[in-house]
Amino acid sequence: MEKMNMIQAINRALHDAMEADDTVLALGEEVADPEGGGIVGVTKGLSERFGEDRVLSTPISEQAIIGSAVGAAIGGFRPVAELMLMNFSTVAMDMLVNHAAKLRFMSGGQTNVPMVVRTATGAGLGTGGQHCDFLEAWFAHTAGMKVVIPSNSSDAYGLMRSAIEDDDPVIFVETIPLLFGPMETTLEKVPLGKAKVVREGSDLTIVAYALMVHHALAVAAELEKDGLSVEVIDLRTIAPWDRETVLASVAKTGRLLVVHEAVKEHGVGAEIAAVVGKELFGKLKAPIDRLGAAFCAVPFSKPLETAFVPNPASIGAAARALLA
Amino acid sequence: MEKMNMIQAINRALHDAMEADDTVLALGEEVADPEGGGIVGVTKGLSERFGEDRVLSTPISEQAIIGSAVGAAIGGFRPVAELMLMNFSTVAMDMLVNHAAKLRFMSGGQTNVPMVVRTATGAGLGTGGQHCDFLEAWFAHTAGMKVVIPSNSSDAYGLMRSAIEDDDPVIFVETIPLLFGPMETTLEKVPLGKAKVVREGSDLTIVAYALMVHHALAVAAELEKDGLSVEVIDLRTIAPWDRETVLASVAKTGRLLVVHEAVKEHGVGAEIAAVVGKELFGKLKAPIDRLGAAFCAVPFSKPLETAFVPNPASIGAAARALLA
Amino acid sequence: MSNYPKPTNEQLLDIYRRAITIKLNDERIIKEMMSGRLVTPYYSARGQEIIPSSVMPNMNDDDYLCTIYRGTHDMVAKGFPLDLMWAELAGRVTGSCKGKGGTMHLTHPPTGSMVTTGIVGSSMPIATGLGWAAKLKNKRQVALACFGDGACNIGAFHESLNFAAVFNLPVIFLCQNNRYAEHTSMKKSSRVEQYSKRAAGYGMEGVTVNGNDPDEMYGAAKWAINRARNGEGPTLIEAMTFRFNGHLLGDPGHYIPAEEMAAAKAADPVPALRQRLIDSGIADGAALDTMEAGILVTIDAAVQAAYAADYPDVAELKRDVFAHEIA
Amino acid sequence: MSNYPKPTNEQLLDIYRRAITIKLNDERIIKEMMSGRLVTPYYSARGQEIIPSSVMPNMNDDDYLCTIYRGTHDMVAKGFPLDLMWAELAGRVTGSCKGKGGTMHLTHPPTGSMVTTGIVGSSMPIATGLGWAAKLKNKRQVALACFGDGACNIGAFHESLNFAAVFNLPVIFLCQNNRYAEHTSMKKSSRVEQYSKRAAGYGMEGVTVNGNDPDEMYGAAKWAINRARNGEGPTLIEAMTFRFNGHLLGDPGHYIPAEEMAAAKAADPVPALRQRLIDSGIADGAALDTMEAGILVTIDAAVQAAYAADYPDVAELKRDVFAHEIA
Ligand SMILES: Cc1ncc(C[n+]2csc(CCOP(=O)(O)OP(=O)(O)O)c2C)c(N)n1
Ligand SMILES: Cc1ncc(C[n+]2csc(CCOP(=O)(O)OP(=O)(O)O)c2C)c(N)n1
Ligand SMILES: [Mg+2]
Ligand SMILES: [Mg+2]
Repeated sequence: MEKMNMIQAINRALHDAMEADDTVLALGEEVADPEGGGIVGVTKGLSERFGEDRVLSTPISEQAIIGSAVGAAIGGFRPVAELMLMNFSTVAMDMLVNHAAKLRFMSGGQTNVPMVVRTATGAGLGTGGQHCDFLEAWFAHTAGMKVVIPSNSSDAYGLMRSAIEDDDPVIFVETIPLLFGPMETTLEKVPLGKAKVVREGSDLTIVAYALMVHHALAVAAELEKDGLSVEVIDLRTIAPWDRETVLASVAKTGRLLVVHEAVKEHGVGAEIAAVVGKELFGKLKAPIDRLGAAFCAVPFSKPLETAFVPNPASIGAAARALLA
Repeated sequence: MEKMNMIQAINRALHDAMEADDTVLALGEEVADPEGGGIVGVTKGLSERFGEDRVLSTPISEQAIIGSAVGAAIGGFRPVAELMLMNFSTVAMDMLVNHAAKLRFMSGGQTNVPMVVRTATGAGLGTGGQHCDFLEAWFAHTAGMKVVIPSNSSDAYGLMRSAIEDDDPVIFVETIPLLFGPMETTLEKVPLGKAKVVREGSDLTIVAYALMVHHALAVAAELEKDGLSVEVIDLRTIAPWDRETVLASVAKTGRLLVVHEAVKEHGVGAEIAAVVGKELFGKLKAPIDRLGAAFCAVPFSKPLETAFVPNPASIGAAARALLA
Repeated sequence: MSNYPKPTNEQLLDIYRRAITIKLNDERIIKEMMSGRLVTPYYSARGQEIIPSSVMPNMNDDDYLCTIYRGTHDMVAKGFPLDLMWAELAGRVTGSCKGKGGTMHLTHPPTGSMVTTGIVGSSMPIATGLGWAAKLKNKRQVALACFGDGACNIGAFHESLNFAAVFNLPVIFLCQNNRYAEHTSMKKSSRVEQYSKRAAGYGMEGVTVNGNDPDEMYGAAKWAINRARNGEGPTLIEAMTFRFNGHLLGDPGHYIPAEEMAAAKAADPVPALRQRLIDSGIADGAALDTMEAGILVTIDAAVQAAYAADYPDVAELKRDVFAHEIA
Repeated sequence: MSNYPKPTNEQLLDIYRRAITIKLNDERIIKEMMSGRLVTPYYSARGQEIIPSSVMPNMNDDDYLCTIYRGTHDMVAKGFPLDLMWAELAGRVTGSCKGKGGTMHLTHPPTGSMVTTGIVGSSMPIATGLGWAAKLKNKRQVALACFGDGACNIGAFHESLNFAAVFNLPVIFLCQNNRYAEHTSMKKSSRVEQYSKRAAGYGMEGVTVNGNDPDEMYGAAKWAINRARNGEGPTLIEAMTFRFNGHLLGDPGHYIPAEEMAAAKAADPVPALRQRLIDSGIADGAALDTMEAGILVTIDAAVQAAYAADYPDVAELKRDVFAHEIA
């Protein structure tokens, strides 16, 4: 096992995928090496190794970026397009939602769109209201689109490899505050659609993804000191999500807390709560609770930004309340 | 009371609002009279009465349409912008989400964005995968944005008047299959954020909006014959939704079915189910159920399109199952 | 423009064959709709037939087409099988898209109809990507994006043209300028008289031609397509034309001055080409009659077969959402 | 270009005052960041000062400005109070936006800073709407949209320019072309050398000027602003310039050829203007020293006051989401 941060792991996945399959392409603003191989280097080395025909540094034209990926995909390639930040998906929603996600269905299966959209987001860096939204619920609500959000380097590598090989469009979200820390990394493919029980427990299930997995683990360790046993599930694939793993866990623990960084209202946690609440009706020991960002734009000022996102304290409090 | 269809009611609301307040404007593709006053006539007569300075027929440029509305709004006006169909919001998401919804918060309250975005949608006319999605969940997930979807002419008039007077951006959804039928219409303002109990009942609450309200009422009448008493709530404002009314009703009936035309997964029904499930934990007589469109693009072929959306038969079956 | 390559007599006949097929097919669609047997939104391209009929003889099956809701003419000219088209219009499982796409999303990759979109402007970014695919495959393929005059004012136009120019992609951007976007005259949507002027802003070739003139249209298309095949990059062609049946079938066209419509109809390019073929001795009337009768038979067979076919099963809602059927 | 109005000596001095304020303010921001006292993403406009300093003397407080993340120079030149700006940069409740917007969303309507956006291109559609508002109010107000070279390739540029042209709105589209968009050279983003060429495609006036030359910049701005005030419609001005500190503070600028950077810095326009004022006898060095010392005092006071102020209360998360506080 090597020590890698998520940037290196994704970079490695892109290298390995492009090496393994000539039809894998990359495009986006600054992704080629003359422009630095990506703002933080996720695509570094790709254009030097595979050429500037397969790796395009594009103008600032997100509709053309995603549209070109859609076109290349139905033309037989497997493009990996970058939307530098998730908020910029707002200028490419037509291509993502009306086209990438729907062309297979609307063509009756004649065209498939095997593309990956890499995008980054996450609060904590003071970038304010337009640079760090988590918008995965929009795409989970869009039939035909898959969404993946890894919380560690191994999953980042493994999910990226699977996303590229998948015949459907996948949004791959890179959580900025998680990108830089090196960790032991396994370079193996990880299947889409499979959650991972990252800590076993018997009293409460916390379903989380991205940074929130780390917070949940910290809370679980903390609660253990008080004899409270928390199971933590890293959802990893947000759409389609792994109902079996979640339902099995909650059937065991009887309690569920869903935590994500996206705004709580109408977030992914609502769907999970609705499904679990229905499937396990009468078998729960406590109401299902959800935590998410506050219902506002991401604030700039540090104390506000800190309070905006769930943190170990707020997660711990919610967990304890469910266990009381 | 006059008999009006929804087109006439909204048209009347726009006339009355523009008459009452010089700062009310209208813009969008074809909205002025030389172009017909809107594809189905919702904005008919406005440009003739108020001039082509206040009523703009624009080029096909949705970013500029919504951006111009945002600019005019922070410049002191109350624009009513049209996005001809809700799917076309995908080409204006940046202006809607990153700007209209957030400028008040990001400016610390210095700028407000009193604008209305009229848009139409709804399956049933064979327009296929890109012309009739219900996307209200995206906007409900966006802090700062309000969403209104009337089911009848009186509410259409009354909610439009309130939406225009509101100091926040409001998406106003016109359900195409409901536009054409004349009905008794009250010309009074209807407050945003207030649901309406359209039929009282004691055994089951159905929360619905738009066309689904009519289906729910038909089901309620049907079930009454079997001695089953169904309460039907027309949500009317989707964001922010009226928790009090919904919770009070479900507290009484003990059972909840949420029905909308949007795709079920990650739809508005998930949020309602999650909130009610938590607030009324232990007090429900049956699991909360949700109905929504199938998880796919809107299909073209008539039998598929019919099966795609909830209908009285599927709603009736779900209701009976909850009451069994 | 005078030095464009001209179509040969045989090619002119081929252009007519395509154009009359489009026209007869369109008339049959309208007839079926009027009778109530066919129910669909329909955007007739009656009046615009010469454009794709003159362009497509320069394209092969493996050249890509992305077109729009008003696109049956483009697809018929490109060789889209009429039986698959009719079954799709009728929402039958035998349709090219199993009835799931319908009129606005007709697709048939074997003849290069890759995407039909209902979103104004959106044929362009996807065609750009198909152009990238073509360039990478290095087999002299090209990609054609069709769109209307109204689409020239939406962001996707701008991004796509610039993108294709920057990467020197083999894309032909074909604006079918019928002077109206829904009910809005081009005059109210732009201060320029020719959208082809915008090409210069991307360092791209751009021309305006009479789309109803097969010589000009064929020549400009051949020139642009050859440039694309030779790696000389994208071209914007603005083909001037008119639509005779308004925006959506049923549109009374109140916003079109009566003289404008009358003049356009008087210059109906399909009968004009027929007359020219006869006048110049390229074909005689009887031969054309025979050709047309044959086309009508083909169309009729397609219509009958469509109606005779089954509707898709409701289980189709779970198929083609993802590569694997959903549970 | 030679017949643009020229700034008077007094106006030149005013331009310098604005430019040196921007420069000194920028230097202080960087100093505070380096010391760790100020933590924020920061997009320095060092090198671009002459542009807004020459434009804003032609604008009034009630003229509208929409600018971008790289926009403190525009706002300082427009008269944004430094104390409110600093408190906002420091995330304090005394900031113009109560600390909620921050560096990329500085706003101050009393001096016309209506919107600062972090989305490339998005200053333009909103400025277009402010232009519409200005036109309706009929008080000869104008709206200015600032954006970079990279923004000329995004859809919002296209839609906004066409829209403003069609409705003849009093909008000035000011492209501050510093030749790079993040790490991408303009040469790789476009096949045209001047984005102003695109104006012709909208039937709009468009010019490229040396943005670092106060005569040219002042003249072009005055011309365009006067046209807008007189109901003669929008203008695209492309002002050529350079940014000395890379994209985001900390960007090493590896993608910029060393000679290009050296040449730009050698031509630093702010000291050049200072020298010119002295050489031409418009001001003497001592007077300028005094002016600069005064500016430094003002900046320092703003910095100190910012740091002394409170952070906003967490309850602010529930305020300004809607007009009414949420429960
Ligand atoms: C983004 C978007 N906005 C609006 C529409 C509604 N709409 C459908 S066709 C049309 C007019 C398009 O005109 P043009 O591009 O000239 O093509 P034509 O229909 O004349 O062939 C409009 C506005 C749409 N489909 N997509
Ligand atoms: C829609 C969108 N895409 C990408 C970005 C990321 N981004 C921020 S600044 C920038 C470069 C903009 O360059 P330019 O317009 O030349 O302005 P400059 O920064 O040089 O002043 C990019 C790509 C963004 N903010 N918005
Ligand atoms: Mg047209
Ligand atoms: Mg730049």
